[in-house]
Amino acid sequence: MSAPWQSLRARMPVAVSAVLVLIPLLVAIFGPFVPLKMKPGLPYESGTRLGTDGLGRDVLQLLLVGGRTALGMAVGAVVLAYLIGGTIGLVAASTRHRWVDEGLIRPLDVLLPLPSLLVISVVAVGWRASPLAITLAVALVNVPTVARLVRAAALDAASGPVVEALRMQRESWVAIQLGYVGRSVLGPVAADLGTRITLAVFLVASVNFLGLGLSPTAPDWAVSVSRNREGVLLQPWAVVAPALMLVAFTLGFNLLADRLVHRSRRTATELVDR
Amino acid sequence: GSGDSPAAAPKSGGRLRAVFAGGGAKEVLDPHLQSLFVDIARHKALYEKLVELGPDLKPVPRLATKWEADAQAATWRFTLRDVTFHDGKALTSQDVLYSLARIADPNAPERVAQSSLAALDLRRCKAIDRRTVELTLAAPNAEFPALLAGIGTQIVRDGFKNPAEPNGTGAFRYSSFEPGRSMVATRFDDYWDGPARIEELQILSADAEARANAVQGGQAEYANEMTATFARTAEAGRAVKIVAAKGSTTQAFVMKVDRPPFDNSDVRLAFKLLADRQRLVDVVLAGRGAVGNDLFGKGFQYYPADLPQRERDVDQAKALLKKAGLIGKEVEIFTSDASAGFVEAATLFAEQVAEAGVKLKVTTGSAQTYAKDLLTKGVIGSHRSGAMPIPQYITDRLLTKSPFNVTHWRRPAFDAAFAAAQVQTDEAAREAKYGVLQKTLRDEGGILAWGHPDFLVAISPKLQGVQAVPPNTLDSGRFDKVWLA
Amino acid sequence: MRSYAAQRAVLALAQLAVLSILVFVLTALLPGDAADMRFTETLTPDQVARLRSQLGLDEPAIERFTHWFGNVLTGDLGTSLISGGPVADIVKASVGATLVLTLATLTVVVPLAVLLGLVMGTRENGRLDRVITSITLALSAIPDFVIAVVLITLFSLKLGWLPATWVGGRLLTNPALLVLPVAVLLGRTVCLLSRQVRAGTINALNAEYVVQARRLGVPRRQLLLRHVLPNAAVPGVQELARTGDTLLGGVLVVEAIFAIPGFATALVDGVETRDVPVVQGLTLVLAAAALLINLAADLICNRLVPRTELLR
Amino acid sequence: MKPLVEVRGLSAAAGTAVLVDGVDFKVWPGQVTALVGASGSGKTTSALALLGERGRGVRLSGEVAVDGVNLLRVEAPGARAASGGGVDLAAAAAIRGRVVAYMPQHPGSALNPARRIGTAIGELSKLHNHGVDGVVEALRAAQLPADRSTQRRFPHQFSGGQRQRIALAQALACRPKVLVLDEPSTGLDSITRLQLVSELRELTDRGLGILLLSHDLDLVRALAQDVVVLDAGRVIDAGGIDVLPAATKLQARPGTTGASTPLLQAMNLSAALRTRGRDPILQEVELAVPPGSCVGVVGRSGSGKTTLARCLAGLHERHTGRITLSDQPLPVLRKRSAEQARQVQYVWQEVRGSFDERRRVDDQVARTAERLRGVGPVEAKAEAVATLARLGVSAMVAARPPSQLSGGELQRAAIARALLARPEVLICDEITTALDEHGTALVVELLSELQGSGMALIWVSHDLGLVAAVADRVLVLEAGRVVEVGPPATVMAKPAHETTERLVRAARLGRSGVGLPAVDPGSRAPAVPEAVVPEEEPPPVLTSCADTRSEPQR
Ligand SMILES: Nc1ncnc2c1ncn2[C@@H]1O[C@H](COP(=O)(O)OP(=O)(O)OP(=O)(O)O)[C@@H](O)[C@H]1O
Ligand SMILES: Nc1ncnc2c1ncn2[C@@H]1O[C@H](COP(=O)(O)OP(=O)(O)OP(=O)(O)O)[C@@H](O)[C@H]1O
Ligand SMILES: [Mg+2]
Ligand SMILES: [Mg+2]
Ligand code: NI
Repeated sequence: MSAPWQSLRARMPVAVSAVLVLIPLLVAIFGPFVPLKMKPGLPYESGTRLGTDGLGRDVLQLLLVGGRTALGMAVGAVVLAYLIGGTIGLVAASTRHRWVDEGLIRPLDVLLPLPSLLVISVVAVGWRASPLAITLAVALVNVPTVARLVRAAALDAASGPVVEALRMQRESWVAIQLGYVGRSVLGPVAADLGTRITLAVFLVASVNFLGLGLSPTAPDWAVSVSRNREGVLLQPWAVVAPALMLVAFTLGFNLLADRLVHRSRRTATELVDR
Repeated sequence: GSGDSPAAAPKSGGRLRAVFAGGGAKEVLDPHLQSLFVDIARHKALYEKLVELGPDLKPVPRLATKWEADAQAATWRFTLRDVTFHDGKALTSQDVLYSLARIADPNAPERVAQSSLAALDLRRCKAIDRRTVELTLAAPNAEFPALLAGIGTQIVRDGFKNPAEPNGTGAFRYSSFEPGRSMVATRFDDYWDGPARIEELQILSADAEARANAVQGGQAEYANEMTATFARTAEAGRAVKIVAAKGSTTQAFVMKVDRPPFDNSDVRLAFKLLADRQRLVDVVLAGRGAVGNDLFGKGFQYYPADLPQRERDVDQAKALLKKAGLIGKEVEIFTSDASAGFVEAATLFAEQVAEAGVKLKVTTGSAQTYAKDLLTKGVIGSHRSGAMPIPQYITDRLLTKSPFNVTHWRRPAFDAAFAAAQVQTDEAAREAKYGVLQKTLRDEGGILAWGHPDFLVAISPKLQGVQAVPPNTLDSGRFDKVWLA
Repeated sequence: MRSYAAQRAVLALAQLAVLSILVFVLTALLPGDAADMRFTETLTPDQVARLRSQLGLDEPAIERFTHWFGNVLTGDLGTSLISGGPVADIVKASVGATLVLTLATLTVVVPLAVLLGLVMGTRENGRLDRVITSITLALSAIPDFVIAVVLITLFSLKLGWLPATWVGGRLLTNPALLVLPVAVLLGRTVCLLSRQVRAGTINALNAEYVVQARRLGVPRRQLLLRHVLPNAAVPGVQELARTGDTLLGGVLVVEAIFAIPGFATALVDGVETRDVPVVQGLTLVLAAAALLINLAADLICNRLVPRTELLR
Repeated sequence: MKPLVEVRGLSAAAGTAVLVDGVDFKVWPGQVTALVGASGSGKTTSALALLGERGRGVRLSGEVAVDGVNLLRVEAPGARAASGGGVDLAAAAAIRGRVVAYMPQHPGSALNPARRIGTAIGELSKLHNHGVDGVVEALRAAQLPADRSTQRRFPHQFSGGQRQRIALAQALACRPKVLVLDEPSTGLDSITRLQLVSELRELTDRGLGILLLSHDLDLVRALAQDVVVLDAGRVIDAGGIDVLPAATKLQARPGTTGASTPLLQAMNLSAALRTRGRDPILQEVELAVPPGSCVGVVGRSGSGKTTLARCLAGLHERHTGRITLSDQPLPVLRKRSAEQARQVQYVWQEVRGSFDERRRVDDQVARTAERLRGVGPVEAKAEAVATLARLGVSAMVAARPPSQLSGGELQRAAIARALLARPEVLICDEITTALDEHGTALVVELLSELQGSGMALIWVSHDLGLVAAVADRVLVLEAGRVVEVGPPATVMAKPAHETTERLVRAARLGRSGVGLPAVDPGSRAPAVPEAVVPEEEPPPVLTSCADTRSEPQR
């Protein structure tokens, strides 16, 4: 086999996963700017393009508009969870004061057995149809786990001689945290991120599915899937198209995270006899 | 509707599983507490009322064989049917008086019929003999029999205390109950209207999707309250049949007539003119319903069918809005997903209003507190109403003292005219007076009733004898006349 | 060891106490109360107001909480504001179905995940690994409700092999009821778990002690079962403990679709109807279960690999 | 007698690079064959070939006959590469454990943490001996107690030295004919090393053939009958122990008793693992370091040497007592001023762990000058490169990330990193363990030069010879307490404390005339009459790290 072909084959999985992630992502970001107006029709018509949904709206147009909330809420929640939980974890791991560590981690331990379902349903019931509230709730339920994960990973790094050496060189706290500890945490974080984003996407989708989340007319992908599933036999695209978007995103993201984690770890499987 | 195969002779026996929308822990066995369709169906199987409502919401005799009022419609005499309770005791006047007293018990505020039967002066009610009872009203009311047909007015045995041991006169005997899941009842062989054909009745709770799956998968023979989309899908296959009661409930937008901009009747009219009712029906109700004419109860007794159908007129609406200075302004519409189609209708209506240059912003509130919130919050909101007699609707929602006056329609003249109609014992004269009142409402009121969705029930093709009637009427959710082929 | 268990127990009790305050505050934040929930077309504002005072909902929140808390300490979970029945009964009635569902899922998931994880781990980046990874990932990337709709359409409505809902069914007489719900719950859990087992396997395979065992001539099967698996299981067990919560989210969807009268449904119903004692009771039980599971996971991990640190 | 292992023309190649080139050696029953050579000369690669094992992408060729079976496939030149990298997998699988047992360089991590040692050893024993349980025998042979309670313990419940012996027991439980030991003495103190030697002697007496890979020439002298010297993958010499270079003699310094004012002083220093003094590991240590002097710290493994060093460096915070620098109290590192941080620098024992895997080594070294002395990045880099060059690490090597440096290079980079602070006090913790003779010489040379200009040194090492040669005073630690202090010559010649005496005696391993003690190492009675040392002359003590002729390949 020729070398270019081999390298192409080696890059295939990365390329495929990247494409899988990018399509929904680009649609989510730029979709709303695509000028595409169609006169509303009747429910579940299977005319041109992707037909209409249960409200007679153009499925293609909904698809373009619906990514923002679907991905935005999940990704936003995970980013937020990492911003809050990650900082707590880093601080708890790097502090030299036991009480700071305890003071940060113990309250989260209390939150840990709090069923995320309860938090989400309370928020969803109390602040119905507010994307912000749902994002915050999903972020909130993820904070304790993220904080513990980051803390454990950072503790490994922060208690090691490298940090001692950096302190011996009098590097600033921020430089140590960002330059070394943070980077050491990236490996476990990348591994975690894949599943966490998937779970967040589904948590948001489930909330919407159960009618606890966004307004039923929102063009959100998950809402579309859940709202139109009744009419899936009448006009499958209204369900299939947004579902494909969600699946492509989570699948691609996981595959990508997988590759990243794989890269960052040296393997020694060659020792295993096949 | 169904039951249209008279050739097939009714068969006896078998088990019928009927699925209704569930209410979880809210479901009750006490017949005086009901508020959900599933409770109503269960109680209907076990208990009966003095009076029931016919398909046009007109009172029909049930446990009372007949009734007559005095000239003022203040004192009513009901003759009871000769029936027995499940425990073998015969129905007496005392049972009726006990039941009414139980409903009115001030220590049990959750007894639902309490407010509708508030006019009853219990101290002056009495048993004339074993089978005649005289009921006296503090406020005379010619529609009193219809009130006795309302929700939560079942007749229980004298001394009935424990709702967990039901004892009624209904076609089925209680055997077990799990709130949120099921009630099982068996045929009552001594039922006065002829014993039921089915042997065992299970009334189950499940949400829409599970109901659809159950009836399609052959795990239930009857599924209540189905969606239009389901009906459309199901009709394509052969697994289930759809029984549709035409236009039995009402979907509306309600405008508060005492709050700007809807304190201006021009604006109210303009909004009524802006609604593309056909499109709302086509999209929100998936075509399964009739367009509304800004009045409650299309097809019910006293409905003024002669009033012209309001048509969309954007130009006239624009002119009215311009006069009111509302063009280019934003109005907030308060809705919630408390009921299917609310948000959808509001969203669609917002698009229609936008054509006249007014922005209607859709705000979604909490589903559980929506009914209460709508009374006080916002200027225009989503509203639906189940089937009930038109006078009762007016009493509940359109009088100064009405507990559910969502449009804030408070006009002494209207109240007085309605009161006058209520004491009118002559039905034709009453109908005429109601007609005038309803015309006023249609032209000036705050109710923009855009559609009357069909009430859809899915049944297994084996199930025969199911009537296409609105909910809250005698034949809806009634299982003693159906049979499994 | 004993002091460790005692420490954990005290911590758990404190957690439960704080948690119930938290739950109370959370539910108190919600608009409306249980009496408001009765406000439909049937009860008038006047009736609702009388109901409220009868339920004691017009008392100050602190008073209601201390009253409730005092009762819990004596083992009484109180009565439901909606049905009037004892909360303990509601908990009991709803726990069963969910427990059966979860246990059934786990009995399938755990062996399957271990098997898949081992297969993937031993063939890291081989074709089989990639195939299984892609399939499990793809499965886990499909939302529960989509899988449910597909399975029901296919196996119940089209083929008629399996019951589509629990409506009217009894688990005791019809165990087939479990098949579809478990199948729906399976996907994501298997994916999450098998990936942990895979990672654990890869780590263990690369560990010096496994390399050394192989050098000393331990055959492959024995190597995997006795040397790799216990170590590889550790992240799996920890993930399993964490999965509980995720699983519950899936259970809710499954309960809704299959009309299973379970725990998750009762919880969400409780929140929707502001039935605070029921929500409190359910959460308490759930949190206690979560704490127990975590403790068990820690102990199991410690048993599998003794040097795993107990606290932290 | 037939050799157990016969290696002929063994070559290993990774791509175009040749790692091992035509190596021949034999292992005889009851004898020890030693492979010696600089780091990276191909010792491990050659030894692993006895198991049919090879690194990723490495191809083996030649002949490796183990017990008469050739493990390598003979391939026609130009034939398509087979999957086994030249190894006959079936043949290799058949000899692993049963014929050849390998003990890797860090045996501690070769024990499965999840398994009781009895079970683990039992498994191997049954596997290779048709179900016979030889656990007790194997444990005894490795000089471990063999009772049930010991067998039921997990690896983490043993000390490092015991773990090493458990690994040995595992290998022995297979009852192999050949035992391969890769660097068995790294990091052992002299007493433990001596115990190891006697254990191995006993095994060869029972007919076992041993292949010993080591840079520890004293160990090789003490054990081996055949020596094969490798350099850059080639055999450059072979024969008896006489092919080894003559032992270098380092002279112990008479030391100073100078009463000059101490620069760094520790008074009544105690340290503990947990808060409030629980689990003490260091007790009431007194230490004074005058400017320009060197204090050596020695002691058995686990005696608290590193802990003492870390207390002084301000890294071990759970300590009590007073530490002063120029009569000013010296707080823990966190609270030190920039100037104080600069003045006291520390070189880690675990060098590899103290470098950030993701940054270039020279950058990391240069940061010291930037942060502590405010030097600009460019000059700092130049300074770093110059210092590294003085220590024998080329700029090209230093430009790589730490994982691509050999242990010795990294150790020198760590020294450079500390020196760039121009410290007043440098604390060195085992800084020559990975260095060969040449490298050690470079380090010693630079440090003594700096000492001349006033820098004080604290030198922690298990290498008594080296410490004696560089230190002005020697401190002997035992179980966290100072048991002896004095000038090196006195401490080496007339050890006052029993521990010192045993350390000194054991360090003379492999010197001609020094026999092996036929003793239970735990017994307190000194059992080696030859160890009596002339009173007058300070005894020449060998460094345990002395090696070969070429630089490491990197
Ligand atoms: N998989 C590999 N690919 C390429 N080069 C390798 C590989 N494994 C080892 N080498 C190189 O082969 C040479 C010999 O390595 P080996 O481990 O045998 O040395 P050694 O003599 O045991 O050294 P040490 O004393 O440091 O243990 C080194 O230069 C090393 O960098
Ligand atoms: N984190 C720790 N946990 C448990 N024990 C520890 C820890 N750190 C040090 N010790 C113990 O403290 C004692 C002193 O350790 P220290 O590292 O100072 O020894 P050392 O003299 O430097 O030994 P070596 O020559 O092996 O480096 C040892 O017994 C060691 O087991
Ligand atoms: Mg080596
Ligand atoms: Mg040390
Ligand atoms: Ni050495």
